[in-house]
Amino acid sequence: MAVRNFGQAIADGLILEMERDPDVYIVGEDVATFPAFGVTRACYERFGATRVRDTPVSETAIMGHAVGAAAAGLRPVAEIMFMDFLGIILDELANQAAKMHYMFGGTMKVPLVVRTVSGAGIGAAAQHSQSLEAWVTHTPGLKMIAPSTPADAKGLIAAAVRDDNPVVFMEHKLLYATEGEVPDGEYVLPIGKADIKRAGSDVTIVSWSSMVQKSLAAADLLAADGVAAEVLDLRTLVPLDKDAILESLGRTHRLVIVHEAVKTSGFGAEVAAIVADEGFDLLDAPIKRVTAPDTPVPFSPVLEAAFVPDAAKIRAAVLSLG
Amino acid sequence: MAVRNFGQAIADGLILEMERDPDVYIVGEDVATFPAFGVTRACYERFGATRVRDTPVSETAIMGHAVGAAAAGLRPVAEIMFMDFLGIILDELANQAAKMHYMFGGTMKVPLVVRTVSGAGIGAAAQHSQSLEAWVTHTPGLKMIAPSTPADAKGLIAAAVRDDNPVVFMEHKLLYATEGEVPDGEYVLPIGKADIKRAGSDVTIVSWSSMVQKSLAAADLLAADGVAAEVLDLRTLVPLDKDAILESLGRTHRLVIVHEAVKTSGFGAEVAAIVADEGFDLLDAPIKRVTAPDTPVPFSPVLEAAFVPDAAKIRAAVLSLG
Amino acid sequence: MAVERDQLLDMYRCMVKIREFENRAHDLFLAGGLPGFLHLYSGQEAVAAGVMATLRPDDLIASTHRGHGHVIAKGGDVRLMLAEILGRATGYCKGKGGSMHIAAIELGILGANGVVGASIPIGVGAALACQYKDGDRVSVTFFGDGASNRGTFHEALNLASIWDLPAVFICENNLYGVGFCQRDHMRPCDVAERAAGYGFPGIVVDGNDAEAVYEATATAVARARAGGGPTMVECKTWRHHGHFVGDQALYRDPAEHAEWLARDPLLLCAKVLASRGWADEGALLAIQDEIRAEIEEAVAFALASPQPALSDLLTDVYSD
Amino acid sequence: MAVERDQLLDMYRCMVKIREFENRAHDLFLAGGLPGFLHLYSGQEAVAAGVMATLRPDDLIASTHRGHGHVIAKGGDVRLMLAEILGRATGYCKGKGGSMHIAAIELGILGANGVVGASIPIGVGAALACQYKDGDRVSVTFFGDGASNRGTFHEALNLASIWDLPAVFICENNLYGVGFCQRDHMRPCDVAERAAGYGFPGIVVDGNDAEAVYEATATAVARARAGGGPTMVECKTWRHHGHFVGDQALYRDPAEHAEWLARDPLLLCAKVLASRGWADEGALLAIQDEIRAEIEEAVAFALASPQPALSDLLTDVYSD
Ligand SMILES: Cc1ncc(C[n+]2csc(CCOP(=O)(O)OP(=O)(O)O)c2C)c(N)n1
Ligand SMILES: Cc1ncc(C[n+]2csc(CCOP(=O)(O)OP(=O)(O)O)c2C)c(N)n1
Ligand SMILES: [Mg+2]
Ligand SMILES: [Mg+2]
Repeated sequence: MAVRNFGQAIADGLILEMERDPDVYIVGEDVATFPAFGVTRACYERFGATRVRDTPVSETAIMGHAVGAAAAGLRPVAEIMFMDFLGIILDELANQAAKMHYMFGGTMKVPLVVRTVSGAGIGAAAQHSQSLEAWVTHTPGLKMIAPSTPADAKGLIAAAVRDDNPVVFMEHKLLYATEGEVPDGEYVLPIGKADIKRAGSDVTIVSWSSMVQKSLAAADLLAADGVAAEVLDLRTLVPLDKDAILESLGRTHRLVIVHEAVKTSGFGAEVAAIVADEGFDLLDAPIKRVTAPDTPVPFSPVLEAAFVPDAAKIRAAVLSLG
Repeated sequence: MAVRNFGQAIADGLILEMERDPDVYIVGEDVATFPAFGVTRACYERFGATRVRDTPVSETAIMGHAVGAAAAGLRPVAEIMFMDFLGIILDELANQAAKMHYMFGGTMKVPLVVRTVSGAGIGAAAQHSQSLEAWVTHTPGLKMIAPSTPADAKGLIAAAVRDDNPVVFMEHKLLYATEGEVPDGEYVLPIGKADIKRAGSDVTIVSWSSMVQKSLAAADLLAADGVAAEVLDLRTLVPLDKDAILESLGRTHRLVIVHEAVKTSGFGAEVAAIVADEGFDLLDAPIKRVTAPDTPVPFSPVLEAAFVPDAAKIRAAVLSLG
Repeated sequence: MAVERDQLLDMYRCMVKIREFENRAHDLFLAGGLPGFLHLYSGQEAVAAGVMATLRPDDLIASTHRGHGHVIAKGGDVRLMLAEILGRATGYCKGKGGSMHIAAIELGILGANGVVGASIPIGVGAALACQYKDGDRVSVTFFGDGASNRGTFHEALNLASIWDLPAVFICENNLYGVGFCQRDHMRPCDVAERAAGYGFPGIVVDGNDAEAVYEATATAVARARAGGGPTMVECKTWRHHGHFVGDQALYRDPAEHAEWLARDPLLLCAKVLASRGWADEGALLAIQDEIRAEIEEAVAFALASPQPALSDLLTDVYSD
Repeated sequence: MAVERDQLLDMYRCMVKIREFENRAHDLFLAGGLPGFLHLYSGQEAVAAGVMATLRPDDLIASTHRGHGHVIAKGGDVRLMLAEILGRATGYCKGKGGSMHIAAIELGILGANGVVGASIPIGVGAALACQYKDGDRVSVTFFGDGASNRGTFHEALNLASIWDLPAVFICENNLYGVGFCQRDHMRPCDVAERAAGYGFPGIVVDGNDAEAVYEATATAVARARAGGGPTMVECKTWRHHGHFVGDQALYRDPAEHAEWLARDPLLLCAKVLASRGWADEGALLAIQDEIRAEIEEAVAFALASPQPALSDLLTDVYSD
């Protein structure tokens, strides 16, 4: 075990996979010479320009060529610099990559990873700060991963690269500098397994990505209130570890869902809807969602801070359950 | 009142709006000379090529130029031939049109309508049959309309054209041929008001677009089972008529949500999540969703028929509530 | 790269096969047997036949909504194709794809495509795979005049250019995108003029002349195999039918239509074969008979094939 | 269209204003006062000044992430701009937009834009509005060399062409898109070569020479006003700083950087003014002093401005 930050852990995982499989290559804007958040710099230094490929400002071609390359036997790891640009690539991702296996009757595989940077917090404003995982989760054929710790990031990026399906891998920009113990060498986590980041018996807080950290902070506050909160980190949204949610709820009977995406049609709605059906009898209280409001991300730091859910809001939601 | 089909009713509404306001124009692929579902033919015959404008196969430019035209004082009604192509225009729609009013501090208006054709049922397969309203509802700044009858279509297309915001107007391809009484002359419905299409006291069935017809058929079956189902047609998803849902539920205490979109992260999840929070105490049973499965739309007519929710499935879901 | 007797005869045979296939599909559609949209390739056969004659089995192609001709010319089995467009379990995609989504990776066919212009970056990605995996395979991308106005065209051609990919771009300019005439939907006279914007050659050929298509494409393919980068070959052609079955194509000038029908690629090819003494009328009729029998057999196979099982609805969403 | 004394002096004044504004913004950022990304326009001033000098107040512009220069040259109030990039309630967008999203519809500014290439179809739509509403207004769209590889560029330029829109496309080719050199991210030497693919003229000018920019743009604007359709003007230029504040631009050749610094557009313009006897050193210094004072006043205004109220978070999502 070594202490690595989130970005390093992803780079470590990518390098191991690139060593293992020569068909894995990295592609995107400035991934080689000037990577926006630095992640792929080490990959470029190690593997050079054939396997870490800079592209023009052409997101559609980044995604579209990756589909063709994957269908023809390579394993692209494409970087879309900001998740906000998903709208530029969604046809290639959702109409091509996601559907080819099904449309072609299971005869073709499209093993590719889209790494992309989400989230508010640095004053990057409305077009560089979004969390758009729900567009992805509404697309059968895609997998959706959103880790919250360096160790999970390393283990899940490896799993994403090995997966034979198109996988979207969301990296919150505020997580890059966070540090943690990360297993050395090859480390692969299963896709589709949630993780209890803190055990508790009074309420289940379900979240993912950077909101896990906020939920843990809220759990600290709640402990002082005498409430034992369980923090369940979904890690993968598709496939979803429904059993883990229902199981936790079977112990706590109260559910709060936390995400940074805007509220309406966020993935929290799906979690709530599943529980309101399959876990209805387990519930002792309404299901609460703590999310960003239904607005674009504001530039002003004051407004941006109010936009992003924080520990105080999560605590208040839990306490509102009585 | 005259009997009009769904497509004619939309054309009627558009023609009235174009007469009222010379800044309204229609734009899209083949809208003038060979409209895919015929809707804009009458508009072209009436107003000619300046106001009904054919474009190349360039969805990004259709949407993107509409944003600029709207910001500069026109009122475009853009047609995106199939809703499946939303992924091509989502950056222009969600990052530009939807956000400009907010990002620019309320100083700019972007009054435009995107008309687009949704739904399975004609063997058009995975890339020409989707219902993608949930991508839209997850984007603050957009309104989302999905009518189910000719009269609602006429009244809501007029409202959409008059609205000062970007509005997505979804037309299910199987609805075009359906007929109904439509008020003559100017007819404008408020955006954001649901409509009880059939009253009932035992269960609330919430749906929109073509699934309203299936829900009504299910209500007929259920009547024979001795169950009085209320069918609530949302008509507008954003803004959502939450009060109408909660009010109906206050009478029925049971909720089934029906949509043709795939289940995971469909708009039904949002309705369920709202009710599981704000209507929790009204519920006597789990919330059921009747939706397409989480698969691409299959081509085979046999499989396609199994993909789309039908009255039998809706009935079964209602009866499962006990 | 001159064409030899056997090559031209093979191209002719291929064109007949496409034509007969499309005629039969047309019949089936009109008889109500086919669901969905059917975009017939009839009239453009010389493009598929001429291009594919330059390729090896291990080369890759990316196709369009008007893809039957490409699939047949690349070696597609007409039985599995007909079964697919009839939605049967025995089809290339188990009936899940249909006419717009036939693929056969084992033949190097990366799929027809319902999204206009979507084939182009896919073909470019396949070209990267060819380059990356060494060897000298090439990737050929088909698209229409209409598709050349999509952003995908621009981004993908630029990428292919700066990466020197072994990519050949075949623009089938049938002069219309649905009802929109090419001289109105873009200002340049030829789509091939756009290649200059990416810094590689663009050439224009008579797309109804299989030999001309072959020769231009062979040069482009040789260049790509040798590491010389992409080429665009624009084939001027004409679809005999409407945009899809059901469209009367009233937006086209009947006189222009008649002129193009007189230049039917099968007729032109037959004339060349005869004038060179490479095949007499009897030989050509024999080919036609033979192919008709093959297609009839395929129709019978497809019609006798089972529908997919309901459980197939939920399979093949993910690969594991 | 030769430039007269007052015009060139106005352009010079405009360039100084942009430069001083950017210098001050740079300071504020380094001092930790500015949130977000800051893309400085310094070095490209001759483009904004030269282009905008050809426009009327009622003409429209669509701008980019590197938009401060455009906004200032189109008449933007530096007080409201600085307040905006400081996120204050008094800013052009009430602090909700920031540096990448300054807009001022009353000045014909349709907005800076955080999405590279997104300005292009927006500018084309604005051009349609100009044509549709009669009159002879034009719409000018700014974009970088990098943006010319986006699909939006292709689709929008084609649309502008076939509709004969009064659109002028200004490509600010500063030779880099972030760290990717233009000669590597596309094969043609000039972005302007791509205009031929849409059937309208593309011309290349020295983007550091305000007079040259003015003259080329004036011709393009006159053509557009007269109904002659679009033109692309490519301005070769150089950004003095990194891609954004914080980027050291180590990917650029220091010698090339030095050459371009020696061709600073403000210096070049000052030389011309002096050589023609249009302004002596004292006059130019006076301009600089005057503008520095204006910028300082604007900084003071912005810094003294209140933060948005928390309730502003939820307003302006919809217009009613
Ligand atoms: C992105 C997209 N836009 C629109 C359509 C509807 N459509 C199907 S074919 C077609 C015209 C294509 O023209 P072209 O590329 O010339 O091919 P052709 O049909 O002439 O073979 C259109 C607009 C589509 N399938 N995909
Ligand atoms: C669609 C999109 N892709 C990527 C980015 C990240 N990005 C911001 S500026 C830039 C480079 C743009 O280059 P160019 O158009 O030449 O403008 P310049 O920065 O040189 O002024 C990139 C890639 C973005 N903002 N938008
Ligand atoms: Mg065509
Ligand atoms: Mg640049």
